[in-house]
Amino acid sequence: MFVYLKKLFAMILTVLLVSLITFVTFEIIPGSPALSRLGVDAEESQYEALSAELGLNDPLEIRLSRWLKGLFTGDLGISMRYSVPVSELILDRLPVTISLAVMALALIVLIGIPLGIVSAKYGERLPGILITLISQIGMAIPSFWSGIILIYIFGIVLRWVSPGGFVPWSEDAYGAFKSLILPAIAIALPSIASIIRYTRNSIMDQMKSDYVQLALSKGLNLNSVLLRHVLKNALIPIITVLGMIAANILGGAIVIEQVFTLPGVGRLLINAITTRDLPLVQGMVLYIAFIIVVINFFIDVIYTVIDPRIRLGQRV
Amino acid sequence: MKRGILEIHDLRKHYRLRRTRLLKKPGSIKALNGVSLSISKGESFGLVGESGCGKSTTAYTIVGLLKPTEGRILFKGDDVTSLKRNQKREFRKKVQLIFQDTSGSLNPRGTVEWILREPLRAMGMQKREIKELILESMNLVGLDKDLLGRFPHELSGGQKQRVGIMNALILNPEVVIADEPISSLDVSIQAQILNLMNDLQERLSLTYLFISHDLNVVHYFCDRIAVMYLGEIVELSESEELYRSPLHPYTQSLLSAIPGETGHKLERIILEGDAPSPLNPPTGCFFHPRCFRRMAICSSVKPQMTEVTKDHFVSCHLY
Amino acid sequence: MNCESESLLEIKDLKIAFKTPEGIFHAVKGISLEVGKREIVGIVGESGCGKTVTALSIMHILPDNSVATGSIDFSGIDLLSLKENETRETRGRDISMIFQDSLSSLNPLMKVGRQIEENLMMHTSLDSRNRFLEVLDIMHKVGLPDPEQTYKKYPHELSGGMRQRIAIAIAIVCNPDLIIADEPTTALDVTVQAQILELLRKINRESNSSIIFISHNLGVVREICSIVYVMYAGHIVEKGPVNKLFTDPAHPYTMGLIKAIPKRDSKGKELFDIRGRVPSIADSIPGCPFEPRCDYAVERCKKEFPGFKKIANDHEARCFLAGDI
Amino acid sequence: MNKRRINLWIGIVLISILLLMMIVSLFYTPFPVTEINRLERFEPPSMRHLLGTDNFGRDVLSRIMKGSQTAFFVGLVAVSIGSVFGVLIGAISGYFGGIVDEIIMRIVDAMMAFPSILLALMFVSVFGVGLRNTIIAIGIMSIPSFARITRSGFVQHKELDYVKNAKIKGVSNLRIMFRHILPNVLSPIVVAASMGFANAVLAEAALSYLGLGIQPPNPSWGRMLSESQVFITVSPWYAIAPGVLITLLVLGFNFLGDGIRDIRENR
Repeated sequence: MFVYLKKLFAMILTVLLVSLITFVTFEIIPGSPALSRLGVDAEESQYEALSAELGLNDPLEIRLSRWLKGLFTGDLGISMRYSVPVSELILDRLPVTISLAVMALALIVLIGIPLGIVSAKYGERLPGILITLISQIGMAIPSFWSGIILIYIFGIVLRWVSPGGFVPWSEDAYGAFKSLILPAIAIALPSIASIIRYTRNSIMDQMKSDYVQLALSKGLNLNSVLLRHVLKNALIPIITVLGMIAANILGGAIVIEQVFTLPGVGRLLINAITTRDLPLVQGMVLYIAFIIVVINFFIDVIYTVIDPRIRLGQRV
Repeated sequence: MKRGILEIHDLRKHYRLRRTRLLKKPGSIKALNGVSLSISKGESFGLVGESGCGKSTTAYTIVGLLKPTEGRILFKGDDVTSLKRNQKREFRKKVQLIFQDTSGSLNPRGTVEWILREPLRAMGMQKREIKELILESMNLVGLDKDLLGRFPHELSGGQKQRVGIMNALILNPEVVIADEPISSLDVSIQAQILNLMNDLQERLSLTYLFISHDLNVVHYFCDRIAVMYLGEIVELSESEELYRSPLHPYTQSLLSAIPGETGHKLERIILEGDAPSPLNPPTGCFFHPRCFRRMAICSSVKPQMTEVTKDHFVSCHLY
Repeated sequence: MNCESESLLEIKDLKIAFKTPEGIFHAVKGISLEVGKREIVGIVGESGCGKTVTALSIMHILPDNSVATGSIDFSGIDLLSLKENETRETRGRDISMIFQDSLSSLNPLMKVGRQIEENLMMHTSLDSRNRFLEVLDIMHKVGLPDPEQTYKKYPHELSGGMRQRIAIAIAIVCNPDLIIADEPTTALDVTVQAQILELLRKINRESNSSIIFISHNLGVVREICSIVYVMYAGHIVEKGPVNKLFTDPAHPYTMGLIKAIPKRDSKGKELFDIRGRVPSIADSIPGCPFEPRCDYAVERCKKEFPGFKKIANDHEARCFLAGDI
Repeated sequence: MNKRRINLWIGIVLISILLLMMIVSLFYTPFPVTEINRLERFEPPSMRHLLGTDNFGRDVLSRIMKGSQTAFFVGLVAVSIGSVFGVLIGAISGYFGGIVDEIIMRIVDAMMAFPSILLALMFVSVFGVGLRNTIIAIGIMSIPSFARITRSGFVQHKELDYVKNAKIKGVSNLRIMFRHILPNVLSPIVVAASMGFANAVLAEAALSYLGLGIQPPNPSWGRMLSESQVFITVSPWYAIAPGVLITLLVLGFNFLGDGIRDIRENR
């Protein structure tokens, strides 16, 4: 139990660290948020008033402690552009991004891992090499380009879906699915490709180990050796890769929401950056960091549960 | 004990483990539990024991790769654990180590010549001198100078160990610690290396601390032998004497377990179980759970080292 | 020992080659050997001489890039001519294998009891309850303390000796006719090695299984085997009863191996050593493979590799001078 | 040709072709890159314009060629930044261990867990857009992976006997780190550099696509894609060339990385 507490502590530490880094970087930006909100034509007195209201004139340590306090109470400040609390804006956009991420993850796991197993089974023979080659290409295609191509083919030429926009799940579940499936595919493609390669390499590595020989010498055939012995051993390193995949998916979502004009967190972020709505950027960076840290914490926990060799407390 | 060229006194090495429970004190691995020995100039001193008994830890601690938790290491009477920087360098030259794993101790990306040059350069030698010295020592260990440009993976096992030996000897040390120098070699090559080491000892008047798990080899090679069990020395004697009349039950079982020997009169003793973990060693005598002659006292009182016959020490309640 | 014992396994002119991008390598170059019922036969040789590959070929689990020719006759069936799936029934039931490194040869993520049970699942129709009992029984037999507790352990939680006992339990649980033990004690300490050797002797005595015992250590082989084959560079160079081989070796290589081991009386003398190095699989030697290292070699040895020369009824060696040195 | 070298050769061939195009573009492009020609807007590929023209009637081939300069430049500089700092940090962290290692690795882990594009976006949102900041952002975001690979090599190798051997011979720590260990752990770093180049090209394209990378009038493949998307109904072929080029360059460096790994592992 102590181990999990320690990991939890490390997780909180990471979030705090990220928070501090974002706070400090936004501290050193030239130009005041008050100024960017009012525009350069504003009166000196207006500027002073707003600065005071936003607490910009307070000393650094007070602003820092206020920031940290806000962090624990979930109060991330107010967006300059929308004049709405940041957390409200984010929560509003979150369902789109989360649906997108979950669909992409499902595609990655359901397509990537089985294909990886098949490709490992055929090893150096034609199907194996073919899958490897395709996955190599899949990793090289930028997701926003495949997004554009998908829009062109399915939206413009075939007219199966109407590109852009999002219908909430509660209104029209099928419509929501239709509006999300193409972007999910675009996000998933590179990750599918990389998980195929990881699975294949991991399995082929395991196939070289001695326990495979022992299993064969018991009279098991290759398929049951693969399923009963190799697969579980091979999946352990892949679990750690899932953390990376999670980051890839969120990164992919930021770009792809732009391509498909989906009203998600990614689009909000890009808008916030281009309009220099810094409290919003700050808040979203933290939010994404938090999500990813939590995912990694769970991956860590799964890891220790699955592998009996990892004695609690040991870092792998 | 008389003054030796290398002495160690009550050497201890404990490793602290990571804390795994909030309220429980983290345990520690007791790799060495007070090892004392004295090696005289010119002798071959053997250290025997099974895996994990602390033989290698002893070697690494002497050459300074590990810091002892407690204890003193004396080289010619000077404590080397508290040496200053430049004195340490002098000491380094004088006490060298031959590694067990022939391929692991040679840098895979260095040619034989580069590998041999590194220690000399670290000692601040000139290029010319270095070249001469290398050629000279290649000759000494019976290697062709054509091999200088080769990489370790292009050498055979025996050649690699010769390079390893030369690498240790090139600084002209007085004491050479050999950590299982032949156990990773093929049988037909082992004899070559043993002969070479014997030959070099005579020519360069070396003192050896020879570490091995093989009692036969140690008996053949060494003048005196110390037997280790779980971080302690349990018996210490002149080599012939130990072989003829082993006192400690552990030594007796070790001797009897040597496969294929028909010469000795000992009945085969099969011990129970494995060596216990140094994480939580047994109480009393560490050997008692496996001992075939254990008595009531053994589980509670730790035996002391006693001299049973002249120069034959044993730590056992039987004597 | 029964000298007239029937033969259980007969290998004739076995050759094994590996295809690699660097070319074709011949690991085993035409060996013949015989294992009688209830016999313990030793194969001795240094690293790379082809002993392990021979074992794998009997098990029919050689890597994909290898080709084995010749014949391996096991109770009247030629194993080499069978397809992979046809040998599966034999594997684990009639012939089983013990590997050198028990830490890497056991599946790290499976409870050791399950790994023993798996062999029963493959080859018997026992239900799970009976399988469990059988596993406990066999664990008890190989000297594992507290079988019910040990059943639930993972390999990394056991000591080297215990793991090797598990490996032995896996090998004997289906009561095979032949057990191939590939360096089963090399990774173990001397005192534990003695325990394992004792256990193997007991198994041989009680369950009538024949054992092929592969080792580089002559002493160990002397402990346990009755007939010994000495391998060098992919060939068998000498074959004979263990005691004759030790007291009166006929091949210069065997002689050298025996003389090179320090013994009780060798103290203070220079050890005999075999000069040169062990040939690698890539070397090709036209004549006798041992000729470059042999003290007795004559001109003829450079060109010609002699066949077996009989020294006694059951003792032969591949050397022109066998019996005369 | 050796079967094991096939990846390497595919990589070398792809990169060479693109490199050649880049070098040619330094001296010659079919049309001036910024020449606007209202009469020739959205032309499909023809003998005059091999890859057609864009919304300003500019020659797509010429712009693609010029864009390759950006891609190579960004990749090279970003990978240099990432590898130099990453290797240095990883070497210190792995070799000395202890509390320094703990702190460095905490930060590296935190950075690794982030979508790298987010890090880059954060950077440009703070320091502004443009070529220089794009390169620095991409360089910084690739530091953690170099640091981690280097560290794991050092952690593994510092326990090996050859390092112990060097220590007891009195070789200095600095020399052990960079002359003894580094050459032995270099191959995964070289592989990572090749893959890092590919990632840098992808990241630059993504940033420029979002309008937060390379700014006009500098041509960038990512930017061309975002322009083409606007006019995709009018001129779908415009979207093909920049995408294919990005893919080929990334593919080339991925193959190169795999090829290097194949050779080093089978030694």
